[in-house]
Amino acid sequence: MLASRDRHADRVVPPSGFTAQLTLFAAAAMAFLAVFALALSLASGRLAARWGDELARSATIRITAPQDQQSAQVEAALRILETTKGVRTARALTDAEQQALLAPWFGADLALDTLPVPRLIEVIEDADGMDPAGLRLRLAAEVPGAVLDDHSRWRAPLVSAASRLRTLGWTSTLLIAAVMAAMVTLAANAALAANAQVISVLRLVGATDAYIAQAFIRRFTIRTLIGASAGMALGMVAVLFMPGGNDETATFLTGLGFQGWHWITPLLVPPLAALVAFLATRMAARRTLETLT
Amino acid sequence: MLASRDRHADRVVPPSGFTAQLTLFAAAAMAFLAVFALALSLASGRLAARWGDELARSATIRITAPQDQQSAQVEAALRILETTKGVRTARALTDAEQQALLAPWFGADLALDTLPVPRLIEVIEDADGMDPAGLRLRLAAEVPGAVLDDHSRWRAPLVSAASRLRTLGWTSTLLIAAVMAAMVTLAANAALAANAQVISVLRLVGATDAYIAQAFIRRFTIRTLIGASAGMALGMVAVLFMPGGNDETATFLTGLGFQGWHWITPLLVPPLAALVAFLATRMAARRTLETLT
Amino acid sequence: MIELENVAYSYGGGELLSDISLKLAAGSFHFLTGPSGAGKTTLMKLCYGALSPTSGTLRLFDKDVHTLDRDEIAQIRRRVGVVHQDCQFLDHLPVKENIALPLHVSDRSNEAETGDIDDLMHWVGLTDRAAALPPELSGGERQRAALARAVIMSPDVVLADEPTGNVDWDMSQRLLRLLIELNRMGKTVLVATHDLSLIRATKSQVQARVLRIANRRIQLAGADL
Amino acid sequence: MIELENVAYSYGGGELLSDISLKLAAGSFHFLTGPSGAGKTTLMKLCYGALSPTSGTLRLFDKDVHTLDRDEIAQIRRRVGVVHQDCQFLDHLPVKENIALPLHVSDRSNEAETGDIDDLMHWVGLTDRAAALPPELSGGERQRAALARAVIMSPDVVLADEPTGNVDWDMSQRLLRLLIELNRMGKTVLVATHDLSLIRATKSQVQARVLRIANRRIQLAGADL
Ligand SMILES: Nc1ncnc2c1ncn2[C@@H]1O[C@H](COP(=O)(O)OP(=O)(O)OP(=O)(O)O)[C@@H](O)[C@H]1O
Ligand SMILES: Nc1ncnc2c1ncn2[C@@H]1O[C@H](COP(=O)(O)OP(=O)(O)OP(=O)(O)O)[C@@H](O)[C@H]1O
Ligand SMILES: [Mg+2]
Ligand SMILES: [Mg+2]
Repeated sequence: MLASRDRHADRVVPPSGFTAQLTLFAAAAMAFLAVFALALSLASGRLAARWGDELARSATIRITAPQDQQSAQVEAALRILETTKGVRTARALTDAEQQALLAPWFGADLALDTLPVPRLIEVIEDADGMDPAGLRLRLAAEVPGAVLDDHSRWRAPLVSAASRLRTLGWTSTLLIAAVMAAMVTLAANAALAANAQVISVLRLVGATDAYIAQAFIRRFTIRTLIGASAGMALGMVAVLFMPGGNDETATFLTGLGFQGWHWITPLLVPPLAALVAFLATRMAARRTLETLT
Repeated sequence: MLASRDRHADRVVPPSGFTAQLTLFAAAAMAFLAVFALALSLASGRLAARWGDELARSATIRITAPQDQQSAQVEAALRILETTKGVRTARALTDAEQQALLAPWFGADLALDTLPVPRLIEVIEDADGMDPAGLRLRLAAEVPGAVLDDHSRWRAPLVSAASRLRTLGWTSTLLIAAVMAAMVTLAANAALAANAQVISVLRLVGATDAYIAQAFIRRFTIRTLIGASAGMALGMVAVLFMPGGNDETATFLTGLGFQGWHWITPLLVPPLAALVAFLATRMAARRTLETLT
Repeated sequence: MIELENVAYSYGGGELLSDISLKLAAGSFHFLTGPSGAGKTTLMKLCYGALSPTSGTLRLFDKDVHTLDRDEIAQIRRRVGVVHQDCQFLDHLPVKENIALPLHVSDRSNEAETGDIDDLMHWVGLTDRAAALPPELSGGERQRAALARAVIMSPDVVLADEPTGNVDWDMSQRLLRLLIELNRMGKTVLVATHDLSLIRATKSQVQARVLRIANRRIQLAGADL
Repeated sequence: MIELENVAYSYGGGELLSDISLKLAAGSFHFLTGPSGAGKTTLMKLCYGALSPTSGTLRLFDKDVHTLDRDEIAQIRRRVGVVHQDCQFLDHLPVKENIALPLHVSDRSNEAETGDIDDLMHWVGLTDRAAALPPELSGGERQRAALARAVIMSPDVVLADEPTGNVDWDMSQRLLRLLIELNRMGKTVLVATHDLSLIRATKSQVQARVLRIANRRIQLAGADL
């Protein structure tokens, strides 16, 4: 009984037409763009988080000392670091690592011991961070050849750039979501306006507002859901086949890509679009109905 | 006479309604997004060009030699470079420049002459590029301590990443342009469908196809032009006030910004949108009219 | 059923109808005439709650229209069958489904499967056109479909606005017979028409009263017909 | 003016009109009757080029309709004034502009400023409603507006499909008088109607011939009226 009534309620709305296509297409296109913007936001968010975190949480200590005192000073510095609050790990770079760092200037075939190259200690801070000024004082007292570089020179611009990037990503996502909402709302309104005769005929033969609104709401919500799902699927395929989606540098440079649970976020786009369509159609239907007696 | 006829031809199309708002809004939103995508493409295009060019066109020669032979070998290398085809300029880095390069590892207070630091020669190639293999042979013969680093290690991934970035930018621009075209076309079609009665009344009282089509085409072209102009203006303002629009690193990281004549490109968006609207409406009007007698 | 007490109506300019007092009792048969633009359609719209009087009291099924909410008006529409002067349909559904529409929207879809609807379509001569879409109907066929749609629910009141404006004499007799039949079953009928010969022909078959709108008021036209 | 030779028409099913031969000469006055659904509107649509015959030859102003392109049909519409059975307007323009619409679309806007249109509106009794929008008109007012729109260009042929279906007797006499006046000025007139008393009343004033569609053919109804 109820099913047959619902089936008929669906039939009272004309099956198609340009406004229907418009709703489908607008939902699909906007979902597609939203997936891209989401990918951008999340990728840049990851990047921003990594830069912000890693840069803020790592420091380098450079120990310049006569060859014979070097290892002693390195050990002294490491001991100090072990007892420093806010340091998670600290370790001296191996010869190979230092060689790799210096290769651009001295060539790969450099023999480190022929040079008075300073030793480098990599310090990783924990979540609370350490107090660089205090550490500097302790190092100056006990390890005269040590210089602490807490990367603040590099950090400031990169952290601000990274957070700008994240802001940009979310701004575009919100922007596209807003455009989608507006487009779906307008398409629903246009479709209702195109169906003004249907609505007035139904009202005149004794249909209640709820029946009429329901018929349109269901139609548009489903249409938006279908459109947005198609757009989302296409968008995810496009992101997946984005060149360099795996390597993190490439991902950063091409700006896109999902990782881990982020793959779930685009799945939220169709239900949200459908919700917008539901609310928009309900409002539009109510408004249209109120002009009729 | 003609003006009065045109004024009347405009009046035969109902002044507004949701499909009109939809056309305006779709044009505006898509123009706004198009400006952003354009900014992204152009900025990444610039970046790609710079990386591709500069990296491909610069090389470094590292001369490791006993302290007393160094300047002689540098001069020899420079002489060779002067006669090498494809080299635009070549110069030895000054002490200050080398110190700056090494500062992260050795600290800013390094005295270069206490270290057997190699001398670096910066080579800038001209548009044709040079032959690295040939140069290596000549250097090996005359300057035994010279090692040519043509940056190919760095160049390959960066150049490919940069060109990927450019591709992404243009792909999104094209994508948004296509969405705009489709949206404007559908909105025009929806509006024509909503005005089916107007069209048939006009046809029945003896209006020619050209008259009817004209009335709609003008309306929709103007509407799209207005919408797209508004969207473009908003987009340009948004890009202008984008944080860090000046500094090139920040511009790269936030991905956006116009420079120089690129500021003109967004101005092309509204005319192109209007052209799409013109063609779409004309096609839609013709098709609608053909169903009437 | 329908009671107007000193009702006036105005579309915004001057008053179109003034001081109308009228009672459509259960089982009565009324004709409504008057020159074009006198307000016949307006009066009908008042009677099915599409307009509310600008002053006076209008009671539909013993309820004041001003106190009715939208759902109550929808309920009243199910008890009042209306043939509109410009009959409109759902253009994408075939004629038969359009005629059954009042049943569907008021949860009585199962009745649409019974034979009643076929009988009715046969009576109004639309059996052949059952599967056509409304835009493919002729003017008279539309009016007949509208009449069929109005009576499919066997409503308590039938309001018909120029139901025979586009049909020939024989068909209009046939349609009137349907209304007379319903009236004999106890339904209240109000027919707006300017076709005086139709009124005359009907008066011989049923106790019909003729109302006339003139000078914004309603009068009982009597022997002068 | 309009010549049909063995014309047949079918909407896709069986033939609706068969073997119709008819000549509407300049200055003639014809009525067209027949039961509802017989094909009166269809025949009228053939006469203004909205439909093309499925077989036979139809000549409008001495040109075969099959050879006409769309712009030539538009030109013919300017010489043929049509009152449609379901009259439609531009709902966003006031009645007066709707009546002047044929002048505007055929580049004769300047005539819209002369007094002719006011005279015409006065004749059909719409002077008071000149500024109203079409959806605010009563059924009869719409028909009168449609008639005014059909004759505003003083066309060579006037085709009127049930022009009096919704107006009272006095007004229908008045409208017919307008058509008779035009006929006396040499215009060809074809009126589809099912109102036999209207035909009778007119026959006394003008040399009118009555055509009747029955069994898919057209007959000249004679003395039997
Ligand atoms: N929505 C409206 N707004 C303003 N005026 C209106 C509206 N609807 C009708 N009118 C005017 O009110 C008057 C009465 O209209 P109504 O439709 O009731 O007449 P009627 O008696 O049914 O005439 P007819 O026999 O021609 O159908 C007319 O002059 C009409 O123009
Ligand atoms: N577009 C169409 N497609 C299919 N059938 C149609 C179409 N238009 C009309 N018909 C059918 O053709 C027949 C004749 O229609 P037409 O409108 O010519 O009748 P009519 O003589 O004008 O009748 P009325 O007096 O009721 O207006 C009708 O049965 C109608 O249903
Ligand atoms: Mg009326
Ligand atoms: Mg007809």
